[in-house]
Parts: sequence; structure tokens; C-alpha cells
Amino acid sequence: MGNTQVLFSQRIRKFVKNNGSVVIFLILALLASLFVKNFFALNNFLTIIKQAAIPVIACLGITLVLMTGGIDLSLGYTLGLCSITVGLFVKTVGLPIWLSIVLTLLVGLLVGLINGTLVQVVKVPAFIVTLGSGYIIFGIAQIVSSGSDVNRLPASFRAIGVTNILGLNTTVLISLVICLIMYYLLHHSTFGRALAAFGFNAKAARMSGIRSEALNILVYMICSFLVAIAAILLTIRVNCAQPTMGGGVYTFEVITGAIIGGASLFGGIGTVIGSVFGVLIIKVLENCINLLNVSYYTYQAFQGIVILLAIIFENVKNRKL
Amino acid sequence: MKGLKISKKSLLIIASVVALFFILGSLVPGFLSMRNLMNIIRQSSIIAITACAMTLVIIIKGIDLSVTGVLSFCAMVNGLLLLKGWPILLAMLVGLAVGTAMGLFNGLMVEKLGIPAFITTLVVGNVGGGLALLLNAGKSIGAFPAAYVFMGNGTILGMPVSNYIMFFFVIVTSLLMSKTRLGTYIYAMGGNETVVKQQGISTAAINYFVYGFSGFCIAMAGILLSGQLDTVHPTQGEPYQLDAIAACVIGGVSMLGGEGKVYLALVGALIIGVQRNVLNLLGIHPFYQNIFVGIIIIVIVAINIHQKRRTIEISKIF
Amino acid sequence: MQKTILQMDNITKYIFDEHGQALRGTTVKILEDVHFDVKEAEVHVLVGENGAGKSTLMKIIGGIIPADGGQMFLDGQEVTFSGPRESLANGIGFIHQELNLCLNLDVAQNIFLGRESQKGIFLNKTEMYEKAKEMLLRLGFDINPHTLVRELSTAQQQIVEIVKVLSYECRVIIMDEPTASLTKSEIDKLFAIIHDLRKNGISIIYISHRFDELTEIGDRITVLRDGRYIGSVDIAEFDYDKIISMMVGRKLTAMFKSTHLVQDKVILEVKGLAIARNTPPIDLTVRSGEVVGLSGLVGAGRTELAKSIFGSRPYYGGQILYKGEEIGHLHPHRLIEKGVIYLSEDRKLEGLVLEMSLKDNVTLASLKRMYPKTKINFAREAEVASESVAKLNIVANSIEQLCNTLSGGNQQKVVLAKWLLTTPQLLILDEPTRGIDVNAKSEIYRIIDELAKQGVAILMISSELPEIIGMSDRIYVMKRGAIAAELTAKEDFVQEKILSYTL
Amino acid sequence: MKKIIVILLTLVVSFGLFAAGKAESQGPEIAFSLKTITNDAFQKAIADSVEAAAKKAGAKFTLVTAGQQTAVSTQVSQVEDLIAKGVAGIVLSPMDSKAVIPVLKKAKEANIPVVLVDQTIEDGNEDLYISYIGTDNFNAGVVAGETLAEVLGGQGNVLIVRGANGSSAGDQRVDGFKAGIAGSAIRVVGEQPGDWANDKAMQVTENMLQANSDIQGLFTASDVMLNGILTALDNAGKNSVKILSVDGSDDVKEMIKDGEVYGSMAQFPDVMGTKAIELLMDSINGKDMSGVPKYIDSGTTCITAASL
Repeated sequence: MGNTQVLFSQRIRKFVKNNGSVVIFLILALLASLFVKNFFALNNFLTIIKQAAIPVIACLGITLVLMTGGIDLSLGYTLGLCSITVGLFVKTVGLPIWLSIVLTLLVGLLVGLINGTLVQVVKVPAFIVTLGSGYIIFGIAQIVSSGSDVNRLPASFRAIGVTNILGLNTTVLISLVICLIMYYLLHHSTFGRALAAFGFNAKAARMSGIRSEALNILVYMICSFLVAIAAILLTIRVNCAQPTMGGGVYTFEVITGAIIGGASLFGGIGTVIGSVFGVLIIKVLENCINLLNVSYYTYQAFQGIVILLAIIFENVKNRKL
Repeated sequence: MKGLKISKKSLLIIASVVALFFILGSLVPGFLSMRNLMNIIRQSSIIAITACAMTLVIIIKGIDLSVTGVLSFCAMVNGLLLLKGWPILLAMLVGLAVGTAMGLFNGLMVEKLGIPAFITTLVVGNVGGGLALLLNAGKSIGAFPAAYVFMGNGTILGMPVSNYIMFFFVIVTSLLMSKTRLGTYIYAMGGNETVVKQQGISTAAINYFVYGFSGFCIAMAGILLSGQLDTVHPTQGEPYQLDAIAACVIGGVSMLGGEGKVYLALVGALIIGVQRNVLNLLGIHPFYQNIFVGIIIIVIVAINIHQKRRTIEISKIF
Repeated sequence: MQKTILQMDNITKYIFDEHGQALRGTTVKILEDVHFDVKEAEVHVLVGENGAGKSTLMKIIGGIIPADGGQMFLDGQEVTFSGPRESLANGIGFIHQELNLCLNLDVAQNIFLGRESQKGIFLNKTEMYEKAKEMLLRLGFDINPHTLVRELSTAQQQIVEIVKVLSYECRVIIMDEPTASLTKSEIDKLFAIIHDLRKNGISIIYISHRFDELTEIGDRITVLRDGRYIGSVDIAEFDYDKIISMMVGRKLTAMFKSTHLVQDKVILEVKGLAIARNTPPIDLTVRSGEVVGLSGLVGAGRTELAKSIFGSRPYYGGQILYKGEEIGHLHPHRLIEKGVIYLSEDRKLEGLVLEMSLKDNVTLASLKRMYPKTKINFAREAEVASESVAKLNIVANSIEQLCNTLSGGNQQKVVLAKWLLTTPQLLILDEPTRGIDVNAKSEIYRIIDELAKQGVAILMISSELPEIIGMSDRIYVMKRGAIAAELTAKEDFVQEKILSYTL
Repeated sequence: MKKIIVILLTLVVSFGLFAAGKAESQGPEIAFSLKTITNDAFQKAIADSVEAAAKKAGAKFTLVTAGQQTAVSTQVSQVEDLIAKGVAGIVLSPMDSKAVIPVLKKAKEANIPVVLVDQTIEDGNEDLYISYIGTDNFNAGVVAGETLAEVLGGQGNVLIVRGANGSSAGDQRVDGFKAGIAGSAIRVVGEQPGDWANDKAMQVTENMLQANSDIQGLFTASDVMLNGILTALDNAGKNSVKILSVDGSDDVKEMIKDGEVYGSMAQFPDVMGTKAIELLMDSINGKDMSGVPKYIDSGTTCITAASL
């Protein structure tokens, strides 16, 4: 009896240790429900979920990259590029929707391929590659958009993202599906295992027959691919395709989400649940800021401090280990 | 032998800059006008000062991505104090102190927690950016004392005051790197950290100094910029992150650490300045400029690293 | 009778981590009750097999790692060095095998690093460079002190190290295999230097494997074996065979049981392989069910050879045939599929993913084979892991235990388990028993024999002669990147003989 | 090292090509500097009108844009470069009401006439420019406020989606709007910056709707944020909310037709462009500009379904 209790408390401790972000989220939500007017409402929760759905997709992408010990600072700009691309294809060029989407996803893959190759083959540090490529991508996006955004997109296209199925719109559902797929990949497939091994000790992983070179490039491609999906959904969400979407702020927000979610900057560690709740935490904070009608800038500074604490905490935790 | 080699390297860079000037002079209307050249060097002064510190950071195998935020924030602090009627020097000192503190914090994270430089600086930069907006609700402030504006915009004997300050920084830093112990240690640390430790030199101290100094220079650049604009805009640091790194990379500072000359970083800053200036004169959109700079950075770093890897492999041979 | 400068008594050191601290709960001693002393103005040569503890002892003198027991006296005063700087301050200079220089700095900067002469706040360069120049000249080397060390030859770099050490007015200089990478003429120069150093009353501790050198410069020889002090001999009564026998006095324990039989099917055949541009071609074969020992000194090129075969290192000409098929330059994952595996000598860097659990490590190399559809079957995985744990009696609280919390022996078994799970047909084992206790060793021997019995071909690299002799059906001896000898007849398997080939 | 030099030289050459491509010149050169023409139909409209007018006046036209909304220092250095280049006249849409003052002083020293459009600078610097042509943003706000008050019958709750903080035009519009609804029973229940960006605008709208679901009206400082706002309202099922905006872009006209938006304060970019060039040409041709009023209202009208 007491024995089982011990086990139970151990299990709880283990859970808290592995899913810190979930706990933080619950606490945060509780506090908000108590002290923030209008926070505790089904509708508000739905809103938060809708707002989180898209960043979550991108966040899962960056989580993979962080697990290799790399980083993708071009993420936000890739989002902008893919947004304007899909907009142009669907409305201006008038390609069939499926084709436009496929092409946009290909753009994403291409960006990832280039980043990944430079990192893995040419061995340029990831932050340099992606810092540079970020500016390049941003420029290209602006140029292809030739100055004007594409808005009021065809309903048939928007339907992909805004159709409601039992209270949740398809965007959220798509995001859910992606989470499940990523969960499988990361926690139930050899890919995830190989990725972790590579992140912890690339040399040993290679010597153990993991195709580290291919893996590393693939990860960057998956990341940009997910970002492309996020871009399409975001474009649908705001019913407007523009190259300025995303940007550095978005990159930072997504990375913050992953790190609050417990992804390690040194590679190897990262979980789907963690990253999902990491993003949810951010969105709850933003939501409260707006509900309280506080200046957005307070939050911007605040966000940085949150991530700092997250990093320090994670680091100290590992020290103990 | 060594001396000769370096001078050859810098000669080549400088030669190509000269070439650049003449080709451009012949092709771009108004490029060689005195006023325009003055513009270029004044505009480059901001880049040069940040690049100065960035050089040191990269030499010890680090990087500083906090430029945008810290630059804006320190300028904002300094500006608000000025408007409160603080004496210029005092306000500047506070601004510089803030920058140095943020730099030191980076050093601390790198040294004590072993957090990758690019992450801690990225984050600190973001905090800075946020605070810069927060301090004055995203609004810009301006109308500073004349003396202050003079520092940014005035000229003495035909040369902008900003450039006297820039040259002061470049010279001091160059002296530091080439003529003092600390400089030697900074290079040594970029070359072989274990040796430095074995000689009983505190690598921690070096980290603190380098990142602190970086923060200091960035703050100085921010203050200077607000002098040039007679305004502090909460996001005025925007363009300088990329430019600072680009200046170093073009100036031949090795991303693998241990190599780089401050004065070459200055040359790099000038090249960037010229590039932006020319494309402005031609009315070419800044996007092309950024694409350009982005490509240059990646390519040069790639080549640099590729060469290094070859030499390392050769030396590895049995 | 010269007076003794440095004396060490009953020095003991347990196997240690990168900080020089003894590993938790280890019983493996690298040094045990070692006695060592250095007289004024003598060249004291230290010899012993790989892993005899020479370098460790020197590291203790050099203050790089602390001793776990025993005392050290300098001029009769008991001393303990907290760090290299302190031992240097006490007049003990250490010239490492892998040179400690900043390649991106110039000669003078390296020599004076940490104590540059200053004029005001600035460096006094003129003085520094002049000093450096004359120091170099005093040793008869005309190297421009402005030259970047990167641009110097290894020999010249070594000279810079020596000058650096001398500039500290050292009375004792430790040289760890200084001639390893020098040409004949360079060696002569070095010896000349050593001679007049001694004339100036400086003592030198000289580690070397080249006996021809010993007689040329040594005054006294001390032999270490298995971390124990065996004895010291004056160069006067130097006798090759005597020294050899002192070095290899290790008795062959009964832990080796050879139950396997060599079949004649050739599994691995290396033809004319050059592991570097300047090394002669290597020929080598391993048959099914055969254990082939690869002996030689550290740095003789054994690991390089292994890695060249395993496709994680470039090689220069020659062929590598596995079952008659060329496998040169294949990526490890292809080789593992084919049944070729390489157990690295460095288990922490290349063997294990320390941050992952025992279970994950065991299955790491077999993921593709176990889960062709990429879906991990956790139940099966646990099963497999537990089986391996049982089969190799790995001691761990659970298969979920992280590997960085396992003892060295168990870590090694985990690596072995990982490789066995891939059902290999060619095993390349690089120092399979390094730094693990006796029981673990004997078990690993048992497993190797077991495998050979199943017809697996095994190439075993080892620095421990008894191990080589006890396990091998055939022995190759490597020396300076080439095969120095191949011993086929069991009666040739004698430690002295093998050792003499390696030296 | 050599390779780096090669790159630098290619750099040189590429400039050369850029330059060669651009090397043509006739008539006085007039330049227009503004923040950006991307995703901002209104800014683009101004740019187009300036260009058209300049071409008509036989002048050579150069457009310089700073790119990011935030890159104030870029605009300043761009104008400095224009002065150095010795353009005949500058049309300027300041990104910051203070930051451009020093550079305008330089323009004055160099006797380069400047006309401000769309956005003005701090008061007390009227000597630095010929005239400021732009919408009376405050007034536009007032009209919008009054219209909304009228539509809502003088009562109800409204939200405000501001522009980016620090943009004078945006602030004036909002202040005007508040003045416009003053006296009526209309309450402003939420107010957040949309930073001139759809996604940002959408998010703040959503969240404000959470805070107060009972909303009858909404005012936004610019059409460029309408897409996001509309989507947010749509998702919340609040299609009946009366929206008023500023700019009167072509997109918004569509929206008004479809009844998604009640009205928008149309500005007249064409007026700005033509008038600005007219003034510049005059001063270039040596006319005395002292008589010209320092502020010329380019006018506003409230576009509604009725007026279309």
C-alpha cells in the first residue's frame, strides 16, 4: 500500500521532471483563471488553441533542429516567403489549389535542403548559415511579392483552414494530426532514436551505423517543410498572403516555445509534448497581456527573460544530473 | 615572414577597395563627391565600432547577436536621461554601463553555464529590444542638446566627429590586440585554450572582458547613432547586426577563431558602407543589398572553413 | 655522487576522469606504490609497455593530475603541485608528446605566453623578440621568432617547446617521446641539446621506446610495469634482454581459454593498404573463426589501420576485401549491414552515447534490422536488452539506467552487446579491455572466444601482450605505420620477442 | 585569402553592372523616400502618383525605400546619399517625426527643396520644407468617429486597432477618432497596436474580443490591417460589427461593397503626388516659395456603401 504510494509519488516526480512545461502551463492557466477577467471561458481557450495551432507546427520543426544541436534563424523569413508564394500561386497566377500548395511545400523543402547542406557538408556553423539565408530569403520574398500583398483569397482555398468540424476549425485539426505524426516520429520510430543519438554524440552515432550526414540534412528539410505548412495555414487564417509575415520575432517566439518545452540547445533532448505546451505557455501569456489591455512591449521584453530563465533552469538541471 | 604575409593579405583587401572606389567613381554619378565620401565614412562609423568588438568576440570563437537590441536599448536609456536634463557625459556613461553590463551577462552565461554564445546573445538582444520599446511605449524621442548632436553630426577639420570617435576605437582596439598582453591572450585563447589555461591565464576573465567590451562598443555605436539622427528610435539598431558580422567576415576574421585584425574589420565596414551607399545612389532596393550581404557572409565563411579543414586534415596524416 | 633533486615514494593513482579525479568506486590502479627519483644533471630514461603508467607518473610530476597516494620530494622538501604552473614555478618543465602551442601565434609569443615583458602598459616587443632569437640561437636554431608556429615543422615546434621550458630556468625537464615524429638529423640535434643541457646541470626525464636511443643519451633507466616500479639500472650495466624481461615480467594468467577452431575461409583481406602518404603498404588477412592479434606501440598505426578498414578514415592506395568484395570507403552503416563492426578504443567518444540508457545503446546499431518498418517495438527492445544484460552479465539497476552512470567494465560490455546484437561476421576490437577490472576482462575474453567458435573473424588490437598471446591464433606486430612482423607459430608467441619487434 | 579577394572583385564588378544598368540621365532628378511600398497599397499609391507626376514634368525619378518599417536610420542615410548625389528635389514621407530633422537641415544647407507627404515632422521645423501635403489625420479620425457614432445611434462599445506605436499619423487618427465619438455614449473598451500588420492585428482583435464580447463598432488606423481584423470578427461570428477605417484603398472599396466594412476615410494619394511635384518644380525653376502654406490638406472623404 505505502509502497504503491511511494511509486506513485515517484511517478509524479518523474512526470514533472520530464514534462516541466506541462506543469508550468497548468499553474499559469490556474493563476490566469483566478486573476485575469474573462480568461476562464471555453471561448477564450478555443481562441488560445487556434492561435497556438500554427506556431506549434513550426515549433516542432525547430525542435528537431535543436535536437541535432543546430538552429534555424531563417525560420520566420521562410514563413514569409512561403506565405507570399502560396498567395501568388493561388490568386495571382491562378494555379489549381493542390498544385499551389505542393509547389509551396517544395519551396520549403528547398530552403531546408540548402540550409542543411551548408551546415552538414560545408560545415558552416548553423547560426551563420541561417542568419545569412534568413536575410536572403526575406529579400527574395519581398522581390517576388513586388510590393503588394495578396488578400481576399478564394474561399475554396480558405476552406482548407477555416472549415469548422465539431467546434474546431481544420487548422487546429491539421496541427493536431501533425503533432501526432511528429510524436510517432520522435518517440516511437527509429528516426527519433537516431536523432537523439546524433544530437548527443554525432561520432558514436555515425560509428553505430546511423547515416548522420543524411539525417542532419533531412532534419533541416523537415523543419522548413513544417514551416511551409504553417505559412499556408497562417495565410489562410489572416486571409492575406504577405512576405512580411513571420520574421525574426516569429523565429524567436518559436525557438522560445521549444526551449521552454525543454528542448536542449546542446542537442539530443526534445519532446513533442514539451514543445506543444511551450507554445501554449507563450500564447497564454500573450492572451493575458491583451485581456489585461497591457502594452504589448511589456510582453516582448518579458518573453526574452522567460527564455533566459528556461535556459538557465535547464542547464542547472543537467548539471545536477 | 609573418609580417610580410599579413601585409600581403591586407594589401589585397585594401587594393580591391581602392579598385572598388575608382570603378564606382567612374560609373556612379556623384559617388566621388567629397560630401558623398564623407557620408560613407560617417555612416560606416557605426558599423565599424560594432565590428571592432565583434572581431574580438569572433577571435575567441564566439559571436554576438545582441547588436540590434542592445544598440537600441542603450541609446534609449541614454536619450531619456538626456531629456531628463542629465549632463551629456553622465547620461552617456550610464548608457555605456548598461551595454557593458549586458555584455558581461553574455560572458557570464558563456563562461559559467557553457551556453552557446549565439543563443545567449540572441536572447539578451531580444530582451534589449523589448526594453527599448517598453521604455518609451515604442515612441521615438529626440531634440537633444546641440553638443550631443554635434558629436553625431558635426565635423572638425572637414571630418565628421563620429569618425574621430570611430578611429579612436579602432586604434585603441588595434593597440590592445597587437601591443598588450590581454590582446595576445585573446588570440591565444582563440588558438588553443588548454595552453592558455596551463599558463595560468584566466580564460573566464578573457570571456568577461571580450563580451563586456562588445556590449560597451555596441552601446557606444547606439549613442553615436542617436547623435547622428538627433533621435532615439526604439528599433534603430535594426540594420547593424548583419552589417557588423559582414564587416568582420569581409575583413578576413576567421569564424574558427584565433585570426583577425581590427583594422581589416574597419576596411570591411567601409566596403559595406560603400555597397549600401552605391545601391542607394542607384536607387536599388535595400532587399537586394541584404541578399547581397547574406550571400557574401555565407560564401566567405564557407571558403574560410573549407580551407582550414583541408589544412587540418593534412596535418592529421600519420 | 650527484645529489637527488626529485624523489617520489609509494605513488598511487586510480583510473581517473578528464579532470584527473579518480572515477567513482573504481578499483583499477594505474600506479601502485611507484618509486622514482631524479639526480642532478642526469638523463633518466623511463621505459615500459603501453599502459605501464609512464605518462601518468609524469603527469603527476608535472602537476597536471594529483596523486591519490604517496609523497613527492623536491630537494628533500615534500611538495604537492596544484597545477602545471606551480610545478613549472618549481623548476619542472614538461614537454608533451602532443605539443602545447598556439599555432596561430608566432614563436616569441608562444615562448613568453603568460609572462610577456612589458614597457608601461604595452608589450616590450623588441626585447621579447631579441630574447627569443638569442635563446633559439643558443640551441643552434636559426628560427625567426616572428614566424607563426603553424608554419614550422614538427621538429621546429618541438624546439620552440624546449626553448619555452628552458626560459623558465627549469632544473628538471620531462620529455615524453620527443623523437616520435623527428627525422634522424633532427634527432641528432635534439640529443646534442640534451647533452649540453645536462652539462649545465639540468636533469632530464626521458620517455622513449627506442632502445638505440637509450644507450646514446641515458644515464639511468627505470622500468615500470602494470603501474608498478620494477627497478632501475645504470646505463653502464645496460643489457637489452634484461630490460626487456623486466618490462614484460607479466605472467600469463589462466584467464584465457581457447576453444575455437580456425577455418580456412578468408573473411578480411587487406592488400597493400597505405594508411598514410608516407607509410609502406600493409597486407593482412583474417579467417573465419580466427582471432588475429594486432600488437604494437601506441601510435604505431594500429587504430588508423582499423579505422581505414571501417571506412571512418581516408587511406592512400591499396584494397580492402571483405569476403572477396571491395569495401573500401563504405559508410559505417553499410559495413554494419554486411556484418563488419569496429569496437573503438575510445568508448566515451565513439563507443557509447553516454546520455542514453543502456537499452537504447544496446539496440542503437541494430535499429534498422530490428525495425525495418521504423516502428520501435518497446516490449521487444526491452526483451533484447535484458537478454544481452544476462548474456554478458552487465551489472546495472535496470536497462533504463543511463550509461554515464555505469562502471567502465559495464560500459565496455554494453558496447560489446551493441555490436553482438548486429550479428557481425568480422569483429575489429580496439583495446577491448582497456581500463576495466580483471573479472570484466576475463568475461570479455570468454565472449571473444565464444564468437570465434561461432565462426566470426576477429581482429584484436591490444597493447597488453599477455592478452594478445593468450587470445590470438596469429599475431601481427605493427611499427611506425607498417607491419613489422607476422607470428604464426605458437612457440613464437613470447612477450620478449613481440616486444622487441615493436621497439 | 585569394578567394576572398576574388569575391570582393566580383562584388566590384556587380556594382559596375548595377551602375551601368542605371546610368541614364535627363532633366532634373527628383527622388521620393519612404518607408516601404510592400504590403501597403496606400504607400504604393503615393509612390505611383509621385512618379507619374515627375515623369509628366519631365523630371528623372528615383524611388528609395528603407525596407523594414523599423529601419529609420536606413531612411536617414538614404536621404543623406541623395543629397550627396545632388538631386534637384526630394519628396519625403518621414518614417519618424524627429529622426529626419538633421538630414533635412543638411538638405537645406545644400539648397535642395523638400516636400513632405503623408507624414510630417515635429512642429517648429517648418523652415526645413516647402510644405507638408497630407491627409489631416486628426480630422479623418474625427469624421470616422462621428460617422460611427451616428451609425451606432450614439451608443455602444467599440474596439480600436492602432497602428505601430510611435507613428504620428496613426496616433493622430486614433486621437481624432476619440474626439469624434466624444459626447456620445460610445465607450472604447479595448485598444491595442496592430503594427500595420494583418497577423498581429488579427491576434489582438481576437484577444480583445475575448475580453469584451459585446462589441458594436471597431476603428482601425489603416486598411492594411482589415484582412486580419475581418477574419477575427468573422471567426467570432461578429459580422454585424460596424467597422471604420482609414485610407480608402481599392481593396477596402470591395469590402465596403460587400458590406464587410462600413466605411473608410479615403485619402488622396494622387493629390499628394501631383501637388508635391508641382511645388518642387516651381522651386527648382526658381519661383519664390515663401507664399506657399506650410500645410496643404490633401483632403478626406468618408467612403461608404452609399457614396460608392
